[in-house]
Amino acid sequence: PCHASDGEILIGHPACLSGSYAKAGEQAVGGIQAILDWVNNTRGGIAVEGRKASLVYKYYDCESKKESVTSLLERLITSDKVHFTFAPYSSGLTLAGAPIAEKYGMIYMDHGGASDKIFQQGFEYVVQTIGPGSLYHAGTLEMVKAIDPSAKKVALAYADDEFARSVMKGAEERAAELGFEIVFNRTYPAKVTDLTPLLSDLKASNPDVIIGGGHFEDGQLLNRQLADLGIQPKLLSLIAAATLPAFGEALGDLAEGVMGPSHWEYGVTFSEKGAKKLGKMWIGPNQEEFVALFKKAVGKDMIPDYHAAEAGAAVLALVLAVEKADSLDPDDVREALGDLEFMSFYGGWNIDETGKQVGHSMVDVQWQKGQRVIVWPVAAQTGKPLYPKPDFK
Amino acid sequence: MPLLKCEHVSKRFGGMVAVDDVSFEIMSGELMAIVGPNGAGKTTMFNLINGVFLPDEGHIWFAGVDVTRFPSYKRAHLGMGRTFQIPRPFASATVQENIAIGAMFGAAGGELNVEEAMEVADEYIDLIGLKAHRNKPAGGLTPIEKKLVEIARALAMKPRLLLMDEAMAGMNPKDIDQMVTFIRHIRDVEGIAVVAMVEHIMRAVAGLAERVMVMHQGAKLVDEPTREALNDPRVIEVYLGRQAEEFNAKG
Amino acid sequence: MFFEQLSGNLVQGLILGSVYGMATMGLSLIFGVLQVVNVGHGAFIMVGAFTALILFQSLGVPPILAIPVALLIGMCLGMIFYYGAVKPLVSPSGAGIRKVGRRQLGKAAGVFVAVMIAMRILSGVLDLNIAFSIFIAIILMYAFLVYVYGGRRQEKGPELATLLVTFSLGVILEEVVKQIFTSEARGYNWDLGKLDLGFTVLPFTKILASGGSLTVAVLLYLWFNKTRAGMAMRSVVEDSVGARVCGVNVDWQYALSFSLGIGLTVTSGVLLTMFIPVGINPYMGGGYTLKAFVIAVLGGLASPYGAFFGGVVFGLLENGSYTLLAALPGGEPFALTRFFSFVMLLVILLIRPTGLLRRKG
Amino acid sequence: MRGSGKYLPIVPVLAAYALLLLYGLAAPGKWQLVAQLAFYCALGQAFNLFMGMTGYVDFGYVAFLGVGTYGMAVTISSLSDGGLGLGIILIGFLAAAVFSTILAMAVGAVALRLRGAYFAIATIGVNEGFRYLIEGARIWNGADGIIFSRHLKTALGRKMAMTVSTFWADIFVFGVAVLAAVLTLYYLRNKVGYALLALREDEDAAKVMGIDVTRYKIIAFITSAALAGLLGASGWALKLTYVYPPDVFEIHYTVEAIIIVLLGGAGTLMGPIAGGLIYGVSKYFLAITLPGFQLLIFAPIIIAIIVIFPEGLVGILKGKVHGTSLEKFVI
Amino acid sequence: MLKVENLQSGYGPMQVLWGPDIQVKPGTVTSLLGPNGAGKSTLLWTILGAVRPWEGKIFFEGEDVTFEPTHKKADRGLVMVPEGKHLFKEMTVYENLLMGAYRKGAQEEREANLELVYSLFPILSERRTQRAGFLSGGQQQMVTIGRALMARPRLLMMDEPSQGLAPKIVMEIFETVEKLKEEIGLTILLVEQNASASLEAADYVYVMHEGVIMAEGTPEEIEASHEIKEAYLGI
Ligand SMILES: Nc1ncnc2c1ncn2[C@@H]1O[C@H](COP(=O)(O)OP(=O)(O)OP(=O)(O)O)[C@@H](O)[C@H]1O
Ligand SMILES: Nc1ncnc2c1ncn2[C@@H]1O[C@H](COP(=O)(O)OP(=O)(O)OP(=O)(O)O)[C@@H](O)[C@H]1O
Ligand SMILES: [Mg+2]
Ligand SMILES: [Mg+2]
Repeated sequence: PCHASDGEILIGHPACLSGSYAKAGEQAVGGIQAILDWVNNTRGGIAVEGRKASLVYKYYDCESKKESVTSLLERLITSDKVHFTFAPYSSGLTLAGAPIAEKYGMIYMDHGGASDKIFQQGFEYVVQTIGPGSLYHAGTLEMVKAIDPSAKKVALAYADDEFARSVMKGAEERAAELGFEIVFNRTYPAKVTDLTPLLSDLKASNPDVIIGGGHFEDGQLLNRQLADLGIQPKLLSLIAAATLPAFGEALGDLAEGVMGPSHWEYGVTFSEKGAKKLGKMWIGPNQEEFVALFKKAVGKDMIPDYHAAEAGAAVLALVLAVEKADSLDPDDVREALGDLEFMSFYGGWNIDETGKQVGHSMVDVQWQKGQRVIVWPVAAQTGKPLYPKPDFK
Repeated sequence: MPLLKCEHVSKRFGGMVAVDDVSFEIMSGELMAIVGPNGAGKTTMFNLINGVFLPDEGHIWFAGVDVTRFPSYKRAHLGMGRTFQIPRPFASATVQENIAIGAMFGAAGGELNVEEAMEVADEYIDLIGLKAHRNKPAGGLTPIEKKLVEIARALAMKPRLLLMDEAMAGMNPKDIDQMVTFIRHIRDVEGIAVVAMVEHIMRAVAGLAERVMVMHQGAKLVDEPTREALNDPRVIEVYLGRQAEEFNAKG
Repeated sequence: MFFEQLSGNLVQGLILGSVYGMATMGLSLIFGVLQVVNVGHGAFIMVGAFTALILFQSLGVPPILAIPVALLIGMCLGMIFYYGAVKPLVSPSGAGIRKVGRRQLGKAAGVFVAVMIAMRILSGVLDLNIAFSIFIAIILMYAFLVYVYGGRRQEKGPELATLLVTFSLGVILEEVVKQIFTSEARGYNWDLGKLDLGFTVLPFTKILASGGSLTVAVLLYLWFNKTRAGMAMRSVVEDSVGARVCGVNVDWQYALSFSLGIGLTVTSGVLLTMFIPVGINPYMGGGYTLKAFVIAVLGGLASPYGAFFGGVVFGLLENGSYTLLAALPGGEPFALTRFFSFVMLLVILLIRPTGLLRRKG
Repeated sequence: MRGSGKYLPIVPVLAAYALLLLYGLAAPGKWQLVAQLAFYCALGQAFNLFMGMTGYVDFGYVAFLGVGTYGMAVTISSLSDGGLGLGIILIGFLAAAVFSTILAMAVGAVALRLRGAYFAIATIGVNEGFRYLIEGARIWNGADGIIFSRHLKTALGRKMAMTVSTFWADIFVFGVAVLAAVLTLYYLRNKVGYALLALREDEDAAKVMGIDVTRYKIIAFITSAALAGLLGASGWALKLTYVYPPDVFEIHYTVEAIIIVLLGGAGTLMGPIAGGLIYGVSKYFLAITLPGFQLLIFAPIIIAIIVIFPEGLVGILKGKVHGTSLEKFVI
Repeated sequence: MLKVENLQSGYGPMQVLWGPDIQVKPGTVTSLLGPNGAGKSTLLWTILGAVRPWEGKIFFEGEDVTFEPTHKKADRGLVMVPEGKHLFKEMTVYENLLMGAYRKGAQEEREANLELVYSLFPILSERRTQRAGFLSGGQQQMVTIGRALMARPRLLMMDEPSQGLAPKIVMEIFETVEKLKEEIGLTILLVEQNASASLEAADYVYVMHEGVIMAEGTPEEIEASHEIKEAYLGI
């Protein structure tokens, strides 16, 4: 599959539309479709091998299951003859498809597998857009140190899985560097429904800062039960939960002041101008446009979250790489991706030689009066941090 | 040496003593019946002999081995076969397979492979006259046919002691007589089985048993040759009642 | 400190356990009467959770008042599912499909095609997507088969087959709810204040949830043991032939207990959200199904109030053991509490192979 | 049933697998589909060996696949520098079989004393408990799992590692399926099969017939578990080159196994193949034509099939060929 | 009281009843005899509605009840003592008896009936709080009969009530049957293997074989016919 013969470039995706990752999967599909719309209709396609080609998106539902990933991926590659493939959501499923992509020498865009370990396996065609887990809390802790040098005690309470562990390991190292003291460091099983015993234990350590979470459901639960038990930290930061719009809806007042690191957020002000200032290449719709395209794509009044943004940004990376390589040959495109550095609504994009994302930095988001406000880094701020966080009622 | 020997066997359920210090013996080749009023502990005694329950006190010897704590499959290997009060053939297996299972795993077991066991089964099918049903699932048979299959299955185990719990309940007198003849025939001709049975049908008891043990309230009341036992006033009092006259009148 | 935490966790475990127990009673009831293991149990809990959520968020109905609504919804669902899918497999008097030949299947396929065409025409008006029309057409085709050719099959279907049916019913509920509400995790916020015990804090909603569970358990116990209708249902459990000759309408008792079991399960979904009012999503039931299975076995499987008891034991074990396991060096105490409670399950089953409350038969 | 004819039913089984394999080799780009179907068939076949023959449902069955996966993963990730070449895979399979057998013996000793639903649910406890033990005690990296694609490449070279993951692993899955079928038939035709038949029908009566029921249950249980271990080692470990505990101790796979076996017909030899193919093909087809809606369509279809054909498809077939010359091929 | 015309039924594809006609007059004991597998139990189950009639008619007290469901018939006072016990094993003896009075119309006289049952089977009174499953076979049979009496039946159908009972009790059961007939005017349809006892108790006898009625008459007539006794009754 090397030529855009009939002017179409096919992107194949074994998406997760049902099963445990359905939510993230739906977002990713919407994000990809939104950017496709932009590339084909606003940008006018992709210039490759002397002609304009448009993007076509082909996706199946892998049900969030590893067996289906391999067969659907192979079908996309061999029967549908797609030119590029996207990985399903999560590190595990990304890994499940990797051997097939490698076998066929197919570019495999990882937009939802944050594990650093994927890139230690010697895969040649896996390219990451989501940032590695270890960097999530760097900013958060810097923020605390900057605002409140007296806050010392940090508690970590998080889901026992590969992703949350790598995030928390990063946080732990960062905390040590910045002179914090880790007073509590415990995990809970991934699909937990009651955290009370863990939180009673945490309460005893009387922390200033609580960092935790892992997924959306347990993040909600953690917040809720901290409130139930009357634990009042000065800062509460939850990964993969607090940044999503539904978080505030679900928790109402209890979300006030809760923070979370995010790859992207509705409200981040990356712009073409900003990119120019930094001397970076810019591509893609601006944020408002992206949100509008996303809503059109999913046919619902739904705000895109970072799952959508990541997947969309991965499409943009492909567009630039194809044009740069002026070829659809996976090896050429892979090389071009390796050299690529750009900015988009999603922020910076740049990978290292293993394919791992290193050019993207995160923002910290905080719920303030029912709105999500970007409070850190200062450069991206849309509002001042609320610190210490107001007590739970 | 007796084939089966029970010594001071007792079994309690909660506070109630179902079998109370019972001792008795069965000799090889003997036809013996256990009778007694309802709730006297006969079935419980049976289950103790057979290993479905373990006794709280006392000892049981079978074929010279102390089997008191043996699980029932080990007793079967020593040559103990039984039928159930309500027949329990393996419903989805054919008649032939049912009987072959007995041959495969019973006292004869260990030596027979599947093919040989099937052949043995065919012999017993002829014996009980169920040839027409050989390849039918046992679940589809009439109750009486099920009973026959169950007896054949127990016999195919080549038991030295055959235990039958109310095998003739629900049969009409003609069938009972046939069954009595059949079992006597097995004992005499095949020479394998000693039968101990629990029965309430006097026609069967009188026709088959040489000796009768009568139980009452868990304990042994009488253990004598059939005629004497059934004429014992205590037995008439607690068990036979008015039917004793009828029975004695007949023979 | 240690004891303060331990007692805090035990109190929390007790409260949680009572809700767990409530969430298991429906499972036990259905198993006890119909010998059906409801593998889709969690999906019904999910329906209850959504009932509470929707009533509270869009109508402002406090969850405690959602209980009768949930019971009603659950019983209706139970009736529909019983007559539609479960009865053909379990009912001794047989309402299964007598015998499916080519002709019947042909006609059913005709119904399918007709419905598809109708939906195609209607889809412009109703704004249904294609998948949903196929779904409805399949259901109608199936209903056609069951009701038109539903006959007098006497032999019982293999009991295992009901596993597939209940599993699929759960999947259908999950998928339908997903289509309507998306797979977003939701929550609501019903605040009644808290009770501070010193060593732990209990929101009144939790206490209310636990009290509600206890009330339901007691009512169920009384109903089963003291009323004529409850005795009738028990008699069906014991011996359906015997019940029949006593004049009990056995088929109806089956339907009723299935529907009551589902009703209780949906209701428990409401109580669970009072306990944990977040994370409400179409797939939330899976974890509860596993727990309910274990609790049901602890309590003796066929006994609904045994299930309640089992739930309390399980809650105490799960929460109480944390404090002990956290005192051990290394390891992750929370995951180990799960390990510990499952080990306890096995130990209990070794000592009492038929659960805590069930006598050996 | 006498003589040489008694193993005839293996013929259609082997033919079915051979056809499936040939299709995969011949049709371009269908290999992974065929591999997925083979996985479902093998899963059903191995599960059926215990469930179909004893009537006991092991809800925790997936735990054996899980430890098998770990057996392979641990072997490869710790011995990759040993210069063992392809031998490492052999050792991996051995480890998988040993791990799953040991777990089966431990579980069997406890759970096989229980009956009916108590057994089924106790085994769920085993699966969940084992998973949380691995996570909680941080055994084999705990929840971090093992990602060993790199190790496989070190041990076998990049090219070979890729071929193993995308081709040989699937061939091994076929091997497990065939092995399971052969063992099933062998058991069915020998004393084990009759003992299991008896205990499935009436455990107490079986005991009285002289059948050491525990022993025969354990035999079937361990065989079935060891096959599951091998299946995990090939279909999951070698193929996907990573293992996360929540992924391999996921109870959903047990449910899938039950669906496959029942769709095909429990206790039959061909059933798991029929069930696996129907299950796999319908899911694949629906995932492609109606992505996101496939379960909504699939679930009512399952209900319809099971209500209309409660004995499963091969169960129906058995009834149809009864009394014809084909009878001796179908069980 | 009960009239059955040309009744046909069976299980699945297998037909068992091939059109027997029988009649039961009020206040009598009607006995149904026949070899094993003749279809006697099937006839009772079909009358009760637990086995679906294929053809024919069933009239109870003049009304056509052919397709009425079992519980409706029970409400009319059509009560059965089934073969094979079928009592509620986990319930106490007392609860079992209470269940007997479940049908409409039996509730009011519950206490009186209980007295009657306890006087017939004193052992049940002793064991009233015991679980029925732990009783001996014969004691369970007593519970089953007692339970049926608790329903205050208009027509009592007894399927082999003496099975598994000690000879002394068998006699008592037959005495009870006669007593019930005489004292409370109960109508009874009796199926028994114990032909001689059954003939003694009956007012009228049907002999059934392979699903059809081969002979009928008063006990004396049947007693007198050697062919019938030889061929169908085995005495
Ligand atoms: N599992 C049990 N638990 C409690 N009590 C029991 C149990 N089995 C039997 N019993 C009691 O033990 C006594 C003896 O019962 P058993 O069944 O041995 O009597 P039986 O002599 O066989 O009577 P029948 O002739 O009526 O069958 C009875 O009173 C019965 O209630
Ligand atoms: N539930 C059932 N399913 C299928 N066949 C049955 C069922 N019950 C009875 N049969 C069959 O129906 C026929 C008549 O049986 P039925 O029990 O009515 O005879 P019966 O005259 O009562 O015999 P018995 O004296 O042994 O009680 C028999 O061939 C029997 O195998
Ligand atoms: Mg007895
Ligand atoms: Mg009968």
